[in-house]
Amino acid sequence: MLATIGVGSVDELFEQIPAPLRLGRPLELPEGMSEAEVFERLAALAARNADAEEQVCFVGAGMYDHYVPAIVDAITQRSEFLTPYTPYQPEISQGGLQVMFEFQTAMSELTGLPVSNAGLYEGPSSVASAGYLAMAATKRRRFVVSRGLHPHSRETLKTYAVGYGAEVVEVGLRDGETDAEALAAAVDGETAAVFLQNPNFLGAVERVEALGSAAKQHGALLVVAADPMTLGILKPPGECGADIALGEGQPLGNRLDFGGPSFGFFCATEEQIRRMPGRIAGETDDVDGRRGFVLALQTREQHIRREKATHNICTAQALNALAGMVHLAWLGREGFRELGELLVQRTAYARERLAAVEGVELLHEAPVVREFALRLEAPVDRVLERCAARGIAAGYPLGRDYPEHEDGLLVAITERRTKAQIDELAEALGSAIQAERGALVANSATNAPAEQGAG
Amino acid sequence: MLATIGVGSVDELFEQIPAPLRLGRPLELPEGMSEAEVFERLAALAARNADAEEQVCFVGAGMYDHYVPAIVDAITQRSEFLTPYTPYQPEISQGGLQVMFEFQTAMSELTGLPVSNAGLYEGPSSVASAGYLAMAATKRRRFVVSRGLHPHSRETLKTYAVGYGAEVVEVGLRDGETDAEALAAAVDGETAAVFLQNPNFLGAVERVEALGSAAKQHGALLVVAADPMTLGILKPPGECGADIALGEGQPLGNRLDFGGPSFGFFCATEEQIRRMPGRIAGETDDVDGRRGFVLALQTREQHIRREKATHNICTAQALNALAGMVHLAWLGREGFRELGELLVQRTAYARERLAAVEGVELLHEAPVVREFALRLEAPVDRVLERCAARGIAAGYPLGRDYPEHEDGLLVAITERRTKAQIDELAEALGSAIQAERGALVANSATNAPAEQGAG
Amino acid sequence: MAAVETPMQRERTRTIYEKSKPGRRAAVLPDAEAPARPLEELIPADLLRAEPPRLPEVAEPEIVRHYNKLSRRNFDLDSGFYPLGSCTMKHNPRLNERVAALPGHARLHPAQDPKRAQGALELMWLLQESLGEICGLPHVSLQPSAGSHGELAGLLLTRAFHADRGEERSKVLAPDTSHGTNPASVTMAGYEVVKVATNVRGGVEMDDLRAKIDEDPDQVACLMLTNPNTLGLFDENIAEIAALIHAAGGTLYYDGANLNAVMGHSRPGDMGFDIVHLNLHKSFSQPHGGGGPGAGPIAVSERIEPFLPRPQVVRREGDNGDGPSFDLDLDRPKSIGRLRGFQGNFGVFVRSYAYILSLGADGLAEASETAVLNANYLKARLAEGRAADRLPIAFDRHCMHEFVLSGRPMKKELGLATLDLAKRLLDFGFHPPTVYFPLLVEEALMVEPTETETKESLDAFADAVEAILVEAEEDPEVAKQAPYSTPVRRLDEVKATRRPVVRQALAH
Amino acid sequence: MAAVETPMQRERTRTIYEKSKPGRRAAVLPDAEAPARPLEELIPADLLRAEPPRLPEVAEPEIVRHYNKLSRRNFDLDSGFYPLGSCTMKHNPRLNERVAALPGHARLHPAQDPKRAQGALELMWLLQESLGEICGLPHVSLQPSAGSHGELAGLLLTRAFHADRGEERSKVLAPDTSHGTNPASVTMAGYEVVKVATNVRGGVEMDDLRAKIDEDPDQVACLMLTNPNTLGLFDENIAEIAALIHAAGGTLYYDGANLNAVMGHSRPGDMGFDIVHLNLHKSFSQPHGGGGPGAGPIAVSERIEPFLPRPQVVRREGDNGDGPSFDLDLDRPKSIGRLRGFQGNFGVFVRSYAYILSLGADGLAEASETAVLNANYLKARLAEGRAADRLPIAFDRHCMHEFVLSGRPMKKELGLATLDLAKRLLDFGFHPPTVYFPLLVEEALMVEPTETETKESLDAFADAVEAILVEAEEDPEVAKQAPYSTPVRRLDEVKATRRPVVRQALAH
Ligand SMILES: Cc1ncc(COP(=O)(O)O)c(C=O)c1O
Ligand SMILES: Cc1ncc(COP(=O)(O)O)c(C=O)c1O
Repeated sequence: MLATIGVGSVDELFEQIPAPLRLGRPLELPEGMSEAEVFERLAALAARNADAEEQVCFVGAGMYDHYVPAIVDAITQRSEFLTPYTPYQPEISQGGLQVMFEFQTAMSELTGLPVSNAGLYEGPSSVASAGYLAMAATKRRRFVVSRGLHPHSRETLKTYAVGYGAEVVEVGLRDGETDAEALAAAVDGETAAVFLQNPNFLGAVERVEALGSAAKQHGALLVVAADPMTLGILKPPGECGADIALGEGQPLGNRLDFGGPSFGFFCATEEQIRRMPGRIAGETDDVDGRRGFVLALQTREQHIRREKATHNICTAQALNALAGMVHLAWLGREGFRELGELLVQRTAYARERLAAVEGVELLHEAPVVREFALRLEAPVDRVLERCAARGIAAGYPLGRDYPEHEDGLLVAITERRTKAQIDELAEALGSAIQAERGALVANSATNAPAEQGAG
Repeated sequence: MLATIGVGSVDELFEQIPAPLRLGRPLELPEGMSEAEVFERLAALAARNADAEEQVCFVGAGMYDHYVPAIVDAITQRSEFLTPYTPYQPEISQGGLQVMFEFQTAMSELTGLPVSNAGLYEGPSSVASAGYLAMAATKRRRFVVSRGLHPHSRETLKTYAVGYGAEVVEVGLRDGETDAEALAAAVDGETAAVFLQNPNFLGAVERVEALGSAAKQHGALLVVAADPMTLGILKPPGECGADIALGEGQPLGNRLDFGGPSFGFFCATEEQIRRMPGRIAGETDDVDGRRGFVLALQTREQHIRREKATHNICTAQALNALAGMVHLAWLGREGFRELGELLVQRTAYARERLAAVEGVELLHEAPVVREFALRLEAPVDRVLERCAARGIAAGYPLGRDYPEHEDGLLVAITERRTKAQIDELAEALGSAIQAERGALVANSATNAPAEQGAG
Repeated sequence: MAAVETPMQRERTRTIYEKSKPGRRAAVLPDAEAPARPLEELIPADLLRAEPPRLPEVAEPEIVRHYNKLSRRNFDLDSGFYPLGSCTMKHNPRLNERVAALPGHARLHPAQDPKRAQGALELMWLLQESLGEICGLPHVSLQPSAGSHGELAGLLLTRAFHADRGEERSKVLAPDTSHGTNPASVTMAGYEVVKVATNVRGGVEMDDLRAKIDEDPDQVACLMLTNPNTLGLFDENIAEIAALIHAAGGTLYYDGANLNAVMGHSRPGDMGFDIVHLNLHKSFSQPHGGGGPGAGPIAVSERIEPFLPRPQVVRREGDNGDGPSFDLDLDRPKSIGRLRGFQGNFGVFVRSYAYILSLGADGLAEASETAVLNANYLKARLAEGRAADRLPIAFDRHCMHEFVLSGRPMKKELGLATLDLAKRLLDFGFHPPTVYFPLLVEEALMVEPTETETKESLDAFADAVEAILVEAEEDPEVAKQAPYSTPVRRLDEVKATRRPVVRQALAH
Repeated sequence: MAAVETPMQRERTRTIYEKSKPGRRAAVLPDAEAPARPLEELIPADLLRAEPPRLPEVAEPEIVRHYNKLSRRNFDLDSGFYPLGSCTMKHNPRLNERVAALPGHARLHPAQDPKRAQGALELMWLLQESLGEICGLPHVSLQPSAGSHGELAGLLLTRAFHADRGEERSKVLAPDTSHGTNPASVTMAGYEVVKVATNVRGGVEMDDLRAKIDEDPDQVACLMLTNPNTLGLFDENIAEIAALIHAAGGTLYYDGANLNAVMGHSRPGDMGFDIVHLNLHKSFSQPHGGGGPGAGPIAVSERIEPFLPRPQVVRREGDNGDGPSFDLDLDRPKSIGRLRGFQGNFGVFVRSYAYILSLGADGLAEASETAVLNANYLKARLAEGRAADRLPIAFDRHCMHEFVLSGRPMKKELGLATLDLAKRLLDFGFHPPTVYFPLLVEEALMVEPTETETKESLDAFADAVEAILVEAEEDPEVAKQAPYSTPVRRLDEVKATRRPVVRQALAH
């Protein structure tokens, strides 16, 4: 090969790099390893994580321990889906393009909005993208955001806003729900968009339609972040006046993966179609009249419009969106609704069961679907330690993000959490709280088992 | 659909079953379960097995804890290989048929024999099939079998022999190797075949050529059972005068699976080609002259010849043979030899290291490749208990099959067994033996940890 | 027809050996971590191999491409309708692959101390219990590796059973409709096959059966039967048949390949059978893998139990309060012994047990109902069209899970052999039915849709058959030259057997 | 050409919704195990959905068939050569999929207490360290989800960096060869793009750069560069460029999409860059998944570190003798904040770390060597044939890992546009190179073979290009109408944008 090129060595080819910029030493990294050794090494690291097999997982906060059906892996692991690039050559990418089209259809159905893209990175950055769209659509630079919106979404929106230059105003919660009056007061003629989440971060089902009216009045867009698993039973954002509905797609066919990769979904009204971020597949036909699919509306995109693009996204999360689509097809129309109902019923049981525990009370009484907030009469972190030692991840400590709820615990339910496990959680919470109250005794007891939990 | 059939109900269709023979009650089985529940149920059962991840595995005895490269799963799990039936329609089965052809080529290479089939059930039943072939080929009904042949193979051969009416004579071992004189004495003009295993069950590399001469003299077939992983370095059976070379294929690309499914390989001389058991793929071409593959020599098979077939096999283990082929391709010519050498080097280290342990001595001094036999100066089962409690499956207790070796332990090495693990085994064996000798103290100590091991 | 080659036809296939280049490889191995001594020091030189075997030398990317490409040259159950009679090509749930791959199953050594394989042994025991209940027979051995292995086991059990009573019998009766493995197994087990005729209803011809028995009752070792039989028909005389065989002192063997028709509806044990084999790769959803793996467990009656293969999985009640435990019982003096190594195809047991758990009692019964419904619907749909005359049903009654057509008129009237129809079906994207079996039906076409097919696939198949018959009325040559769209077209099978090329010639 | 349709073309595609039948389903769900109360009791009726969403109603076998069938309508990296410039379509080791799927990774909740996610945090820390060493920059954040996300992060870091010194700058310089995401990110970050020209050697035109800086040095926030750039050429003036930008007070941003050319050979940090993004889905073997997922970690210099996104994975030395521990550091007052939820695309980190462990220091350097060798070899092979005149190399020097050809002569002389060549390549079984990028090269064709391709595939590709040029000399129409053998032929993209149909119309 060197002869064909006309050089004596590969080094010659690297001579275009100025000598002082050549590293001239090996990287300070370990030597290469055999496949078996790499496997053992990573298995050893994985063994030091307390995953949902090792600890019964009642943690949610945006990502949930749902059961991912086996066909999702079987299909997403096929080379033909796993290894191609973004479908720039539609003639040889019909599989991926049709999946996008089917996915867009499903997300439009779920959200009740006519336009969906093929997916974005994940939830919070999708919220920030909605802000960018709203600015372009309204030529305004002010966002009014409910504190019921996921803390990560709020922070990400702020990070982006610093860049594209917008102001973010937060509106608090009352009894678990977004404070309607405060919201109405905050929205004005300069407001580009109002951001809500439903169910909100505390699990409460919001009165989206009512809350949204403030946005409508002032010509601001209504952006609703939704948990897709609740859209089988909750009124779709599109029917509540949302201009944009988006969210974290993980509950649909994606594993927890310590937070990613998953996907974000993003749906909007027809008016916004040419301002949408991300890839969009469209139906068309070929020269012989055969039905086919292509990337539509590419005139929005960076590879065509460069600095004038409506967004900078290129590589997104296509494979994760496929997983979501397969999961939805597996559940099917009836199954999807049933799963929603199952979550409501089990969660209602869990909420009552836990509220009845001594030292535990509800943080709010608002209706919920699959997650709810409690108030504990003992330090939350200590209680979590004790539960962890018993092999239970009891929930998400609200103090992490809500100073006003230092005593708050957010508990999530999936179809994997059995009644028996819920009862066990109640038992564990109860005794942990008792122990914590009973001072001294506690201290000695905790640490030891706590370590164990870490293994 | 019922209307088209012209019945009022499905029950009508079952009326052809005489009423008294209809069950008329539900089966006494649990109700159906959701996928998530079935998964949890089976995961709970699996958790009660001490697999090679939970216990460092030095057990061999025919099946070995090799590392199966990830591409083996990726390829064997493709629907196109996983779900079709035996390739009766060659035009739409070229993938599977070509794999068989490639597999046959590889096994011929390994064994040094020109004809290979596409695989049989597994090792021991392949031995029994060789007996059936030998009877047909020699019109004789007497088998001379080395006790170095896997105990399961010997027993399976006897089971089959009762059926097709043959006598099985065993020849003992001396210093770990087949007793050459006893073998020579046992073979006569009525002998259909002589059965050897190389390396034999005690791990010893046999002098196959020398031992086989007895068979040649009397016109008996020489059948050699081989561990395929040793054929990168050991002289192939075909070059040692074997008429048939066969064995357990598990070490090639197949997981342990508590004993199956794996595959058996079966190679022979040209003379035997029309007496071979199992499927054989052959190269040919289609009507346009395109190269293709078909099931060849079907005139041997049950679906054509029925009672005159050379064997009764129909469904075999095609997918497992594919796994074997992919593993061999992954190793490649050099890698396969290197792996053999690696096994020899590590095993030599382990053998010396363990023989140096107080209370341990070599059961035989014969050359070995990847497995060797020890003699322990303490009850083997008790010693194994203690090692198990430390998370080590120390080996296979020879007493199970060789009353003459009640104190024998068979230790196997794979590329997954590191030097560190071998040293740990030495340490564990040593202290276990000391403890067992030190009477009393021992008894109390064992049981508790033993339970743990079972978890 | 298609003068132009399809893309797949155009690319001539090459083997992995033909893609090999010296020095290439995929594997990286750990180093020995031990003093590297010359091999000859450890193993006598004359026992060593001179040259490494000429395995392919290919890097990982090309290996993956090669086998992925080959996979696309296969038609599979997940590609379309696969009505291969007698093979029960039903959907293979992916859940089963997932649970089989759990390390607790996949990396469990078969020689592990039973104390530390309690989960695996309990699973096997639970599967034994389930299969016993499904068959209506109390004792089960999971050991046989496939159906034909189960048949051999059954015949060896029969021999042991008779030997135990001091008898030796030489004949095994089997209907002329029986599957090829039955007579082949009979021969392997050292018996002689006696064919029994089939009556006009497609069942056993009773007079012939009596005659064959009466010839020499003491020599009748066994009758092997499939019920429903390979015509897809349930033999109504089964009770009487059982009585006759038992009166003669023989055993009654049930070839369970067709169990998919009667799960939860009728049980071989209740029909009077002594020994049953099941094909877990048929009725219990183990993927066929292009020719295995499978498993052929056997269920037997009390009188056969003592002879079951060794080892047997047993449940032991826990003493002093602790729960039951499971073990491998090797101490079985009357056992016929082992049929293979270790405990059987455990990975298959995991899949089939997961399948049984998933469906449950009702699900299994419903599966058989749908299988029978689908078969009868497709049979009726075909009878609505040209198939009625060209491809008449061999025995015109309701069928169970499959049915057999005869291509005789089609051949006579259109010059189209069953084989031609089968090959033409390939162009329509279907796997053809089983052809030329059972033997007693001329130009036989054996159709088994299974319960996991939709009405749409059944209709599409019926339409395709109709279309082919119409086409043939105009020009039979089209089908006779078929297929056209497959990766390769009709292959020369005679050549492959006359001058067999069974391996690649490799350069040194 | 091909009048007859290929089998795949013949079967018109249907969506999963068109295969839906009311009442069908795959899922069986556990029962609620709780008193079933009417929903309205728990959630106000006016907040409930009237009708369940019209998701497809299909049973599992048909779902598997549907998506398997769709998969076969994709060309993928495991099907053949995929020289898509700038995308680094290198082999994706399956080991990485296996380790990413371990329950300890796959089922780890992102909000798990760091104390109980030590393995995951250590893996992230180790990956940060490795990437830092590869980039020659001390600090790494893994948070960005892809390259463009990393670019945005880098620009926000630049803004924060300047703000921290009380500056506000408005301009970001970028060469006209830059990738589309660069200018798009600049706009999103609230900056204005200033284009810098390219010189005759394919590098930055220094005079133009100076001019653009001098216009208003205080407004120069950043220069975004790819090196080697999108022409596959290493900019020899990089040191001077860095000096100029730094002198003006701007930051230097490295678009790491082309890192595959220089791993272990040259480091952005040593070139003077302040901020680098890497595409783990390019240089570090994360499969592209048909458009993601990927990850775009950023490596930065000391002066940028304080502004890195939150949270940051940190290593804490263990006190009193116990080993180090790992944690998520949220207390970063100067941080630009979060760019997304939780910790980033962890599953991608696992794959890329496994890749780095597999190759090691030498392996990575060798990978880049082979990538550069392959590119130069293919470039030379093409130059031996008609491509020399019809498809001349845009800048005739040794390239790094990729090179750009211009189809201008081909278009003028044969009337064949680069697009036609690309489409015709599909019939030859190749994925075409990137076309019409970079913009400054007319009829551009951007070829990146990567290190995991064999000489045979490179030769086959060169031969195909030659064959197409020969064919075009006889009859350019053949290529202009291409492709012929793909599942569909050229599609009407204009229609899809003019009258977009972006979802299935569903019946009620
Ligand atoms: C009726 C019948 N009996 C026996 C067998 C043999 O079963 P196996 O292929 O598992 O050996 C089959 C399957 O081919 C069959 O259809
Ligand atoms: C040169 C260059 N820069 C940036 C990007 C954007 O990376 P990503 O697709 O990960 O956002 C790409 C990939 O498309 C690229 O080729």
